This record gives sequence, structure tokens and C-alpha cells, in this order.
Amino acid sequence: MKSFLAVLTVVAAIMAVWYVACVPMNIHGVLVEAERGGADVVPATARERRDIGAVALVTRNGFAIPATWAQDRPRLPAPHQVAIELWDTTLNKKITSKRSLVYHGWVTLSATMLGFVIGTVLGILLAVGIVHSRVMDMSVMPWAIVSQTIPIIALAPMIIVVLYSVGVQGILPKAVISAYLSFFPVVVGMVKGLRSPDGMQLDLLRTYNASRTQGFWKLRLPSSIPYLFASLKIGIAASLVGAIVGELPTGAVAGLGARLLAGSYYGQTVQIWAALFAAAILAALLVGLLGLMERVVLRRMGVAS
Amino acid sequence: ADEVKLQLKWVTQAQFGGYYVALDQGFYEEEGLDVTILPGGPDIAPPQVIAGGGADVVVEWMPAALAAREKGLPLVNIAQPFKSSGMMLTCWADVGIEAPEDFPGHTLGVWFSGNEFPFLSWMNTLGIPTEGGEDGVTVLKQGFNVDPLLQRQADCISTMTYNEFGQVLDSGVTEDELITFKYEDQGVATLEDGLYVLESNLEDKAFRDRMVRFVRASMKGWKWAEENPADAAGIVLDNDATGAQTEAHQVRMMGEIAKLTAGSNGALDPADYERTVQTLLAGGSDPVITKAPEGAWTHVISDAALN
Amino acid sequence: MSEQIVIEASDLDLTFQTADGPVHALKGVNLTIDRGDFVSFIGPSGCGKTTFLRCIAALEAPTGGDLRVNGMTPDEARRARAYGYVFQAAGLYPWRTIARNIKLPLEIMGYSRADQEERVRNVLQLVDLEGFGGKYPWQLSGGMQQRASIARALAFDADILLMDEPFGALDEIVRDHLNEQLLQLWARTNKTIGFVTHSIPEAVYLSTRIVVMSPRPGRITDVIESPLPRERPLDIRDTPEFIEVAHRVREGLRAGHDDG
Amino acid sequence: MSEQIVIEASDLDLTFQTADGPVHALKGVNLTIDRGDFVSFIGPSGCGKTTFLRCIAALEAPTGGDLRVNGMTPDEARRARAYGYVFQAAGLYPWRTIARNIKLPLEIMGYSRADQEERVRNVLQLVDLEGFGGKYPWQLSGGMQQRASIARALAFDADILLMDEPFGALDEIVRDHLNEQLLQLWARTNKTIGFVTHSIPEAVYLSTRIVVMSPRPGRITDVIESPLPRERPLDIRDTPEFIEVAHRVREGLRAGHDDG
Amino acid sequence: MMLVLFAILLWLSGWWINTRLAEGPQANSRAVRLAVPLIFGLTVLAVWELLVRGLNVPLVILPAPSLIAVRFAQSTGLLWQDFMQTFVKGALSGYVLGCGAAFLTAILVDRSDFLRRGLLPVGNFVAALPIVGTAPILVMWFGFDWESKAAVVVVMVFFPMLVNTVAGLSETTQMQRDLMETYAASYWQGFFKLRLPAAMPFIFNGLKISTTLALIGAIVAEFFGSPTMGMGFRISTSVGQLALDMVWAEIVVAALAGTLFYGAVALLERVATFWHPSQRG
Ligand SMILES: Nc1ncnc2c1ncn2[C@@H]1O[C@H](COP(=O)(O)OP(=O)(O)OP(=O)(O)O)[C@@H](O)[C@H]1O
Ligand SMILES: Nc1ncnc2c1ncn2[C@@H]1O[C@H](COP(=O)(O)OP(=O)(O)OP(=O)(O)O)[C@@H](O)[C@H]1O
Ligand SMILES: Cc1ncc(C[n+]2csc(CCO)c2C)c(N)n1
Ligand SMILES: [Mg+2]
Ligand SMILES: [Mg+2]
Repeated sequence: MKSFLAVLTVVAAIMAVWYVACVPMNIHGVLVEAERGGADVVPATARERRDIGAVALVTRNGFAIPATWAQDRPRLPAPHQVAIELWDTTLNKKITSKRSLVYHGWVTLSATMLGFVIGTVLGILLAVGIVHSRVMDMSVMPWAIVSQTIPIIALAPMIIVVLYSVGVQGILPKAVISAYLSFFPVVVGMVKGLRSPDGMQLDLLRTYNASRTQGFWKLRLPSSIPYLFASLKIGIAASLVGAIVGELPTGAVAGLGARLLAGSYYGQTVQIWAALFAAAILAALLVGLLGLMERVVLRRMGVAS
Repeated sequence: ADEVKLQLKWVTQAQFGGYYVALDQGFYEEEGLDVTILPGGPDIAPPQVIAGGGADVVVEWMPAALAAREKGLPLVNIAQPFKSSGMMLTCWADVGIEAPEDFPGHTLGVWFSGNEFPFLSWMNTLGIPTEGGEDGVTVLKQGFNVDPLLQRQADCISTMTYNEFGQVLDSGVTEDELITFKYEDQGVATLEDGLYVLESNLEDKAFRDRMVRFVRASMKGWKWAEENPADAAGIVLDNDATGAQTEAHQVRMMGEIAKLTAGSNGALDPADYERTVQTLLAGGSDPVITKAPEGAWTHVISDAALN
Repeated sequence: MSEQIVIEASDLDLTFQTADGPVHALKGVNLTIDRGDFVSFIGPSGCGKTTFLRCIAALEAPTGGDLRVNGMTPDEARRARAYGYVFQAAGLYPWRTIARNIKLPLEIMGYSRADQEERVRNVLQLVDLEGFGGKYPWQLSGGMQQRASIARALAFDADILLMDEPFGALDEIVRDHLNEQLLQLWARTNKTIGFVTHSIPEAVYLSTRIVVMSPRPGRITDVIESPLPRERPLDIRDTPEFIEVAHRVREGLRAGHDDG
Repeated sequence: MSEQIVIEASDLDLTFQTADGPVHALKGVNLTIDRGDFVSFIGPSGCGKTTFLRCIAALEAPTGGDLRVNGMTPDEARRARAYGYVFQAAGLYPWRTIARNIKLPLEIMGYSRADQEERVRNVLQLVDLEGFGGKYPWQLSGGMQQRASIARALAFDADILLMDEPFGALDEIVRDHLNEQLLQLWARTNKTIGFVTHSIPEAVYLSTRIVVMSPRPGRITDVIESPLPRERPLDIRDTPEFIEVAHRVREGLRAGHDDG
Repeated sequence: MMLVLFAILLWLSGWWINTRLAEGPQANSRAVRLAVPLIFGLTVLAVWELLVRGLNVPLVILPAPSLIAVRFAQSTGLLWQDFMQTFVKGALSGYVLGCGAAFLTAILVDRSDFLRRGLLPVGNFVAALPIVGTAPILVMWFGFDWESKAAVVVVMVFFPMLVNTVAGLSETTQMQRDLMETYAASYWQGFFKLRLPAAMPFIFNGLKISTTLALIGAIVAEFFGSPTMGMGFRISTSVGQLALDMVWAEIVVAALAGTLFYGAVALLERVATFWHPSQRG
């Protein structure tokens, strides 16, 4: 409750700043429109106005302020413009429509989920290998870290083309890119988790003369579950980013990434912002869902406090 | 039916109306073809896709195709639905540019990713350096939209007659606020939107046969689109999965595109080809291609398709 | 070798190689423990008590000397599951109930389902935890958790019980109580027990023999046979015999401490 | 109010509001501590020993009754830096050397550079840690760390020393040693000491008065004046007087425990 | 086909050497710790080379490492220029600005429980905005040069750094804070003498995460508009020119720079948090 109030306050503050920021951000564009509409603008031409500060322009052309919140293609759309666009494109459209963000969200989500599953499985397998084999640990781990310094957006088109060339098209290339981003947090978290049992716990199993497999299933795996969930939450957010990045070089056919890009082609800032928020909301939902699962699983395991 | 995959150079829009019309109107089906159209985008290099086997035939601009050929990827032009170039430089009229000689000292937005070749050739012929400075131009890698011009981050930007120019006008700018330089008018036009295939594939008779049928149906689509621009725009709109295109914009684009396809029956005019090669070879220090290519085009397909 | 001898160390050495040079954790340790003995190890921190217990359990490999457990090498004894080990912290798995924690060694050793249930019931009773089998560890007090961990070590048929400061983390009153129970348990099961502690009263109260150790290098400085009867009520601790033994232990400790 | 009284609690209550309802940590606690007293608090876990000490230190606010420290409210006393507090864990900052850890309160209280150096030297000597000032905490044994933390509490001029199980985590031998040193220190500095412990021998050995507490609700059940002389060699613990006092404390504890 | 077989053979032998090294007696020595990943990396490169040649993979799809190396050697000047533009001007300045701002904000947030409750959830939400969406907007706002790249980096590193710093500042134990209380220490005394040093491991965690984010952010932002230099610019334009060797040369630069940057911060961490158990080994 207290948190809710705090969040509300912060959001309200951001909104206020946002609305105020719209004025100087959009004033140049608004004045150009006003000038074309025949209004008296000081100074009169766009060229003269170019080198004048936004604040100075606002003070001299106070009448134009309301228009900065209602532009068609603003530099910074006002919050209500984004909200309306979001509302229109999610709830006011058939979800099968190409103009529905639900439809695009779904396209992205399916690639995200597939990539997330691939990345998670791969990450877990790699972590198991790293924990159980010194060679894997020493040779693969440093390169896994290096792999994260490579900008995915540079690799994405190549991944797509290579997959094309072996006949893989559709959702899978996107999922592969999304998996590439999500596997790393899973590896790191899982390695940490599988190594989290302390010496005493491992010694206990030794006194039972337990095999490696028994140690894995009875001790290492259960102790790693909290770590796994922590990294899954990071991983799914990364997955979503991966799916969106993957949508750019697949012909930007559909999905939130395509929506972002299409908005970009036509300078539809409101549409960009709406897609952006849709992506963030989707990420929040996914992370929240995992958090919920975490609570349930940990509680059932008896580990939750 | 025989499968054909077509990789476009850009996203779904009326620029590729002919192919969508052919698909929608069943022209491909009539030829016994099962055509898949793959939209492109800023990160997609069609030659790369075709080299990887992701497509059978691509829509590409000739400078990029010839450059790829020199890089060891033997692309061959099999048809040229676009007769003339739609590329131009659009500048604010109030920045003091009246002729190309006025460019130095200004900031120009240019498309890269293989689309910079015509621009670089042009600057070369004008003798204007592109590294900035007093008597050179400052070049920006222009993004996907016309914002740099509207926000006055650049004095000129690259536009296509059929797309970005329209967007500039859509944003409320009037034509007399602008001054435009068409590459056609400057004598540095290069061929755009041709159909290219891999040279090695052309040796295969079955492939040739498929391409003949493909080109025939595509050209039929183009003619249909020229005659029914509004309907064609509607078809394009139906195929746009992003849902971001507006009808008005696509209708206008279809009209502008018709001007560029007019005069081509689909076969490449060797004279246009020669002019393109000459323009590209004119590049001084860093030419797009270093020598006149051989076997970069063929009439085999278009002859068979159109007669 | 007599039938009675369970653990026999002769000239045992263990040196750890560390970044700061070698650490002599055990040096020339000689000791025999007979069947049914309750032997406590006492000594200042770092004198090698834990290390010695771990050598017996084959969790550490001696670098010199000889060590036999039930006539076998420690590792053979470990594979034969000859002992149960209780650590300072209970170390119960939080995701298993008490009953399933106790089942853990039984599962690993491949006992049958029915046998598992039976044994869990028995040891829960033995440590006075009937009715708590379905609880999770964190629902129990520290003392109860430690009892559960002892039950876990008792569940399978090992006749040696090694305990490394099992009650170190508990408060005095709970500790007294557990000491009493441990003695009863020992009487009932007749196991051989090796027990590490820091507390003189605890060592004296519980043991038949008290091994006093001293550090740098870790070695045995004194072995004190307890004259106390096997039957020991809690207030035996106020008897002169008890105080006498305690005094001897303290003296032994101080001697080791001063020259250490 | 006599000049001699340092701490005076009358009818002190403290109730924590928790999710599971109120917890009566302290109920009707009455106690006066005179200047120079060494008062130990003993009792089972959860009886409010820590809470009482924290009230004195103004780390906890009583919900009823009255508490005076040096004639001031606890918070005024805190601001006047009237006491040093030693916690169960040494709690030294790992990023500071021992000397700089001891300097910490001095820096905060604005002592001069020279004074700081001087005091650090003095207290290091007092706790027998000369030469270790440049070491980091983790390079020292637990006992040495605890001595350093005592030194930290002694470095500034507080005449009250509050210690909450300062030796709880140490082994018996080290603990004996520190107990001896603490007594000497007390004799030399004439501080008033409030000392929480779980160990009966420790309480009896150190204190002039032993406060026995009992839980639910936390209250004082017995206050035992020690008949032992102020001068106490370690083996005073084997004298009949000592055993007699220890016995009384144990009885007091058991009584509180049984009806608790 | 021969080459492919040879590649498989090479892979197996590389793995075998590493196994011997990693499980040998010298496994913990510095040399082996360095050699094993190096051998692994070299094996991957060699296998890549052999496969590309053996399977005749077109140059425009995947160039062989040798070609990339040649391109790298021939273009050091250009690569250096791109590196300066993207890494030094864009990534580094954004990194310093973003981390600095996050640190100051963290202090603010830390002083007020209300702000912490309010800002962190919102922060998490904002951090989830995909960079491919924010980058074009920031390019539109801050222009084509490095300033917009720095802005993208600021946005990317701000929240990870903030979250870590806030977590670090609340990392002290009750006992440590009580100790300060018994000294009647002021807020800033407690901050500088206790909470800041205690937060260092967390702060460095944030700084380390931010290194890779910074470089990637600056490169990605260049895809959405840039002057005619920079690593992102080169990558995107080279793809269009089918100069894949150049693309990979830039990727090598990115990986090198990212790894070195990370390593430098990790080194600083060792110095600043020498006392932390994780650093004491
Ligand atoms: N794995 C190890 N590596 C290096 N040195 C070790 C290791 N284990 C123990 N030691 C050292 O060996 C010596 C004996 O340690 P040990 O744990 O056996 O002492 P202890 O008597 O059990 O002490 P405590 O009462 O503190 O538990 C100590 O100096 C310790 O630091
Ligand atoms: N901050 C708190 N909030 C709620 N309950 C508390 C708090 N601090 C202590 N308690 C409760 O108050 C009671 C007294 O606690 P206190 O810590 O004073 O006991 P103690 O005698 O010091 O015990 P121990 O010997 O375990 O240290 C306990 O029941 C404890 O759970
Ligand atoms: C990154 C990138 N930027 C611009 C173009 C140029 N371009 C070629 S066709 C076309 C469609 C016209 O609207 C455009 C914009 C490109 N191909 N890739
Ligand atoms: Mg030990
Ligand atoms: Mg306490």
C-alpha cells in the first residue's frame, strides 16, 4: 500500500515533468505549423528560429503551448497521446488486426518464449557442464563472457542469413537471437546456484558415499532453484529484447520491433512510443509472471521465507 | 507449383506493387508458380540473402548489384521494371542552396548500406569532398525517415520521389520551401529496382524456365498496377503486416512509381546499363566498381518472358 | 589387532599446502578408540580436532602415518558406510521435511521404501521428535534441528558416530538437555562416538575418554580416562569427581596453550 | 538520586509489535547499577537480555516505565557518548586496519590526529594487541578480533561499557583468557560494565552482580550479589564459593525456565 | 571434405590437450588458467577457418578468420578512428555520465524510503524499454554525432547502476549501523565511513555490468543515424556493401574493447575492494 502510493507519486512527478518537457521539445515544430496556418510567430521564419533557444521561443509565443501537447508527429509526444494510442491499438482493435498491438505483441511474445526456452535449456546444460567439468569451466566460461560484448544487432542479420541458407525461416531465427541474449544470465546464475552448496553439505553426501548423479539431483539442483529464478527473470527480459532486435532484419514483418521500425520510417513518434511502452509492459508482465512462479515453487519447496 | 522466393529491397510498400498485385491477382498462380515475397528492411542486404540461398531472385539497385559482382557474388540482371531513377536530394530552400555548386559547407543526409554509391559518384563528378570542411560537404548517415530535414539537423537529405519526398510534404512543408535535385536531371542516375539472380543458377534450364514465368507474371502485375493505382495500393496495404502504412500515402506512392516504371516493358535497356556503369566508374579515388563488369545482365529471361 | 579396536591412528600427519606456506594441521597423532567408547576431542581453535575427525571420515587424506577404521582404510570404511557424521550446523535441506531429510541417506544407500519409513519413525522417536516429521527445518528451533541432524546420522546402520561440535551453536540450557539425551542414546545403541567440543563440562560429562589437543602443529597432549560411571545424571557435574576431571582437562589445555 | 547510580530502570516495559502480534520483550524491569559495578545478565534465549542492553544504549525505545543513564535519558546519554558498546560479533570493518578500526569512533567524535594515534596505541596495549595495528581484521583470529572490538569501545572516554555476549563465538580457552583480561581491564579503568552472557561460569567469574532473567514476558527473576572478592585468579572457579554461586545461578535459571 | 575431417580432428585434439591441462597437476597455475581458454579460442578459430574453406561457404556469408585478420591489419587506421568515435566519445562519456548520475540518484533514493519504494519499480519499468526503440528517439533529440550515442548509453547504464548502488548502500548489517548509532554519528559520517565502503562490491558490480551495456548501446545507436564514422556505422554500411570481413573486424574490435574495458574495471575493483572475501580468494 505504502509502495503503491510511492510509485503513484513518482509516476505523477514524471508525468508532470514530461508534460512540461513537451513544450520546449515541440515548440519549433508547432511554430512552423502555426506560421503556415497564418499565425503571428516571433521571429517569423523557421530559419531565424533555428538558432533561438526553445525556452526563449516559448516565452515569445505563449499562445502555442497547448499545441505542443497535440501535435501529429511531435518530437516528444505528450503522455495522453501515448496513452490514447496504446488504448486504441490494444483495446479498440480486433486482436487479429495488423494494427492491433495485441497482435504484434503476440508475434513478439511467441518468438520470445521460444527463444527463452531454447536459451534456458542451453544455459542450464552449459552450466551443468561447467560445474561438472573443469575443462568446460576453464575454456568456455571466458568466451561466454566475451560473447556478451559483441553487439547482437551486428550479428543478427548474419544469423538470419545463415539460418536462411540452411532453410530455417519464420519464428526460429528470431528465437535464436533471443536465445543468444538469454542464455548468458542463465549460465551465470545456474553456475552460481549449482555451486551454492557449501563444503559441509557436499561433505555430508561424501560420508554417504553418494554418486555424482545423486549429488546433482538431491543437492545441487534443488539448491540452485532460487538462483535459477533470479536469472530467469533477467533472461526473459533479455529474451524480449532479443526477439525485438531479431525482428528488424527479418523484414520487419510483424511484431513490436517491426512496429517500432515502421513507426520510425514514417516519423510516427506516437506509434513508436506506444510500441515502446507495450514492450516494457510486456517485459514487466513476463518478469512478474516469473516472480509469481518463483513464489509458488519456492513455497512448495519450503524454501520461501 | 514451382516455388519462387523473392527478396525485396525494402519493407512492403507500393514500390513493390507489381509483385504484390501479381501475387494477389493470381498471375503467379496462372504461371504455375508458388511465390513467397520476403519484405526487406534496413538490415537486409538482398545479395547476402540470395548468396545464402534464402531467395531465388532479389530486387536490388544496380550499383549495389554490380558492387556485389565485383566482390565475387555474380549477380545477373534478368529484368528491369524500373526505367528511371526516383532518387533525389531534397534541401531547404532557405539555406542558400540553389545549384549543386552550393553544396560545400552544408550537411547532407545520405543513405548508406549500399545506397550511397550514386551519391558518392555524383559528388565525385562534382569534385566535392565528402569529408566535411570548408569546401566539402558534411555527410550524415541518414536514418529511415525524414526527421533530419524537418528537425533541420541536415540541410539536405536523400529522398525518393515516391516515398520520403511525400513524407516531407505530408508533414506540412510546401514544395516552394524546398529545392530538389533529381539524380536523373543531374545526369548521374543509376538504375534502380531490377530483378537479379545468381549467375550459376541460370545454367539450370528448369530455373530459367521458372524465372521466365516469374518475370512474365511480374510484368503483368506491374502493368495492372499502373492501370489501377488505387486498387494496387489497397493490395499492398493488405500485405503490410506492420499495419503502419496509410492508404493515402500508398496511393500517392503507387502513382509516383508508375512514372518510374513507365517506359519499361521489363527488359533492360543496354543504354541505361552503360550509363549506370559510366556513372559508377566516374568515382574518383574510391570508385564503386573498378572496371566495367561483364555478363552482369542478360536478355535471355526477359526475351523469353515478354515475347 | 583386537576385535575391540575401531579406530587406530599411528603417527598420523597432515600438512595443508596453502598460499602462506604449509600448515601442519596434525603431527604424529597416535590414538586407538575401542568399540563402545565415547571419545571427546578438546583443544583450542585450530588444533586439528576437525581435521582429525575428517581424516577418520576420509574427507581429508593424511599426508603421513597410518589410519585404520574398522580394520579398513578410511576410504573403504566410507564406502562401506561405516559411520554417521554430524556437523556443527544442522545442515538440513530446507526444501525437505524433517522426515525426508532423515530419509536422504537412506535413499542414497538404496534402502527400500518400507524400510525407510520404519527407520525414520524409529530415529524420530529416538531423538524425541515424534510428530515433527512433516515439518520443514525452519519451522523448528535450533535444538530440534540439531536433533534431527543427529537422527539423520543414526538412521542407517553405522556403528561409528562422528560429531563435530554438534551443540556449539546452541544455548546452555538446550545444550544440557541434548547432552543428557545423547548419553541415553549412546547407552541404548552402543555406538562408538567421536565428539569434538570446546566446552570442558560437556567433554567431561559425556566422555569415557577425553583427548586434549594443542595447535601448531596439531597434536595430542593428553588423554584422560574418565573415572565417572557410565550412568550420569545432569547433577553429576557438581560432584567432586567431575570437578576433578574438569580441572585436569583445564590444566592439560592450559599446558598445551602456553607452549603453543 | 545518589551520585553513585549510573543506570536506573523502573518498571521498564518494551513490547514489539510484530506481524504475529505483540511480543513482550521486557515487562516491569527494575534495576539500579552503581558506578564501578560489573553486572552480568544471564537467561535463556529470547528473555530480553539484548533488548535491555539496547534500551540502555538508546538503540531501542522502551514502551513504558522509566530509564535513566547517568541521570539523563538514554538518548541524551548516547549523544553525550556516555558508553561503549561491544557486540557479539566483532564487527570490525574489513576495509580498515585494526588501528583504523579503533580510530573510527575517534574520527567521528572529532579527536585530533595526535590524540587518535596516542589512544590507539594505549588501547592496543590494553588488549594485548601491540604490533597488530597494521593488520586487517581477516588476518586475525576470532579472539584477537574480539579484543580489537573491545579496544574500539575503550578508545574514547565513556565510563560505561555495554557488552552483548562479546565472547559467545569464541572457544573456551580463548574465552578464559579474555575473561581474565577483562577483569584486569575493569580493575584498571574502573568502568561500569553491563555484560550479557549465556555461560554460568563466565557470569559468576566476572560479575559483582548477576541478573537472572526469564522469558515470555522478559523479566528479572533473581539478582545475585557475588560474595567473591574483586581480585579473582582463574582457579577461583574451583573454589566452593564459586561453585555455590554458580549453583544458585543455575537454580535461578532452571526456575525461570520451568515456569516460562 | 578432407578439410572438414581435419577440422573435426583438430577440435578433438584441442579438447584433449585442454582436458589434460585442466585436470593435470598444474591446473591452478597462472599459465594453465591462461592457456586453456586461449587454446580453446584458437581451436575454434582454426575449426572455423577449415570449415569455411572445406564447405566453400560464400565470403558474403561468413568470411574465414584469416581474411578477417588481413582486413583488420589493413584497416587499423579506420578501425582506430571508428573506435575513438564510438568507444571514447560515445560509450565512455555516456558511461561516466550515466554511472555518475545513477550514483548521485542512489544517494538521494537511499535517504528516503519513500523515493526508494517509488522510484525503483518505475526504474525497472523504464529499464525494460528496448534500446532499439529508444535509440532512434534519442538520435532525433540529440543529433547524429556522439552526443546521442552518449545519451543512449546513459539511459542504458543508469538503472542497472542505480539498482546496484541502492542495494549496496543498504548492504550494511543492523549491527554495523547500531555501532554508528552508539557513536552518535551524523548521516554523512555514517555514509562515508560505513555505507559507502560497504557498498563498493555492489557498486563495482553495477560498473561491470554497465561496461558491456555501454559499448553495445553506443554501437546500436549508430545504426539509427551517425556521422560517417563509428563502429556501428561501419558495421551497418559494410553489411550493405557485403564487406563481411570489415564487419567482423569491427566485431573483433568491439569484443576486444569490451573485454578490456571490463577487465580494467575488474582490476579497479580488486584494488578498491581488496578486503572483500570474493577478492581475497
Ligand atoms: N582446507 C584447509 N586448507 C588449509 N588449511 C586448513 C584447512 N583446513 C584446516 N586448515 C588449518 O588446519 C589447522 C587445523 O584446523 P581444524 O579445522 O582441524 O582446527 P579445529 O581444531 O577444528 O579448530 P576449531 O575449534 O576452530 O574448529 C588450522 O590451522 C586450519 O587453519
Ligand atoms: N526488533 C524486534 N522485533 C520484534 N521482536 C523482537 C525484536 N528484537 C527482539 N525481539 C523479540 O524480543 C524478545 C527478546 O529478544 P532479545 O534479543 O532481547 O533476547 P536475548 O535474551 O538477547 O536472546 P539471545 O540470548 O538469543 O540473544 C525475543 O522474543 C525476540 O524475538
Ligand atoms: C538503411 C537504408 N536506408 C536507406 C535505404 C534506401 N532505400 C532504398 S529503397 C528505399 C525505399 C524508398 O522508400 C529506401 C529508403 C536503404 N535501402 N537502406
Ligand atoms: Mg573445528
Ligand atoms: Mg541477545
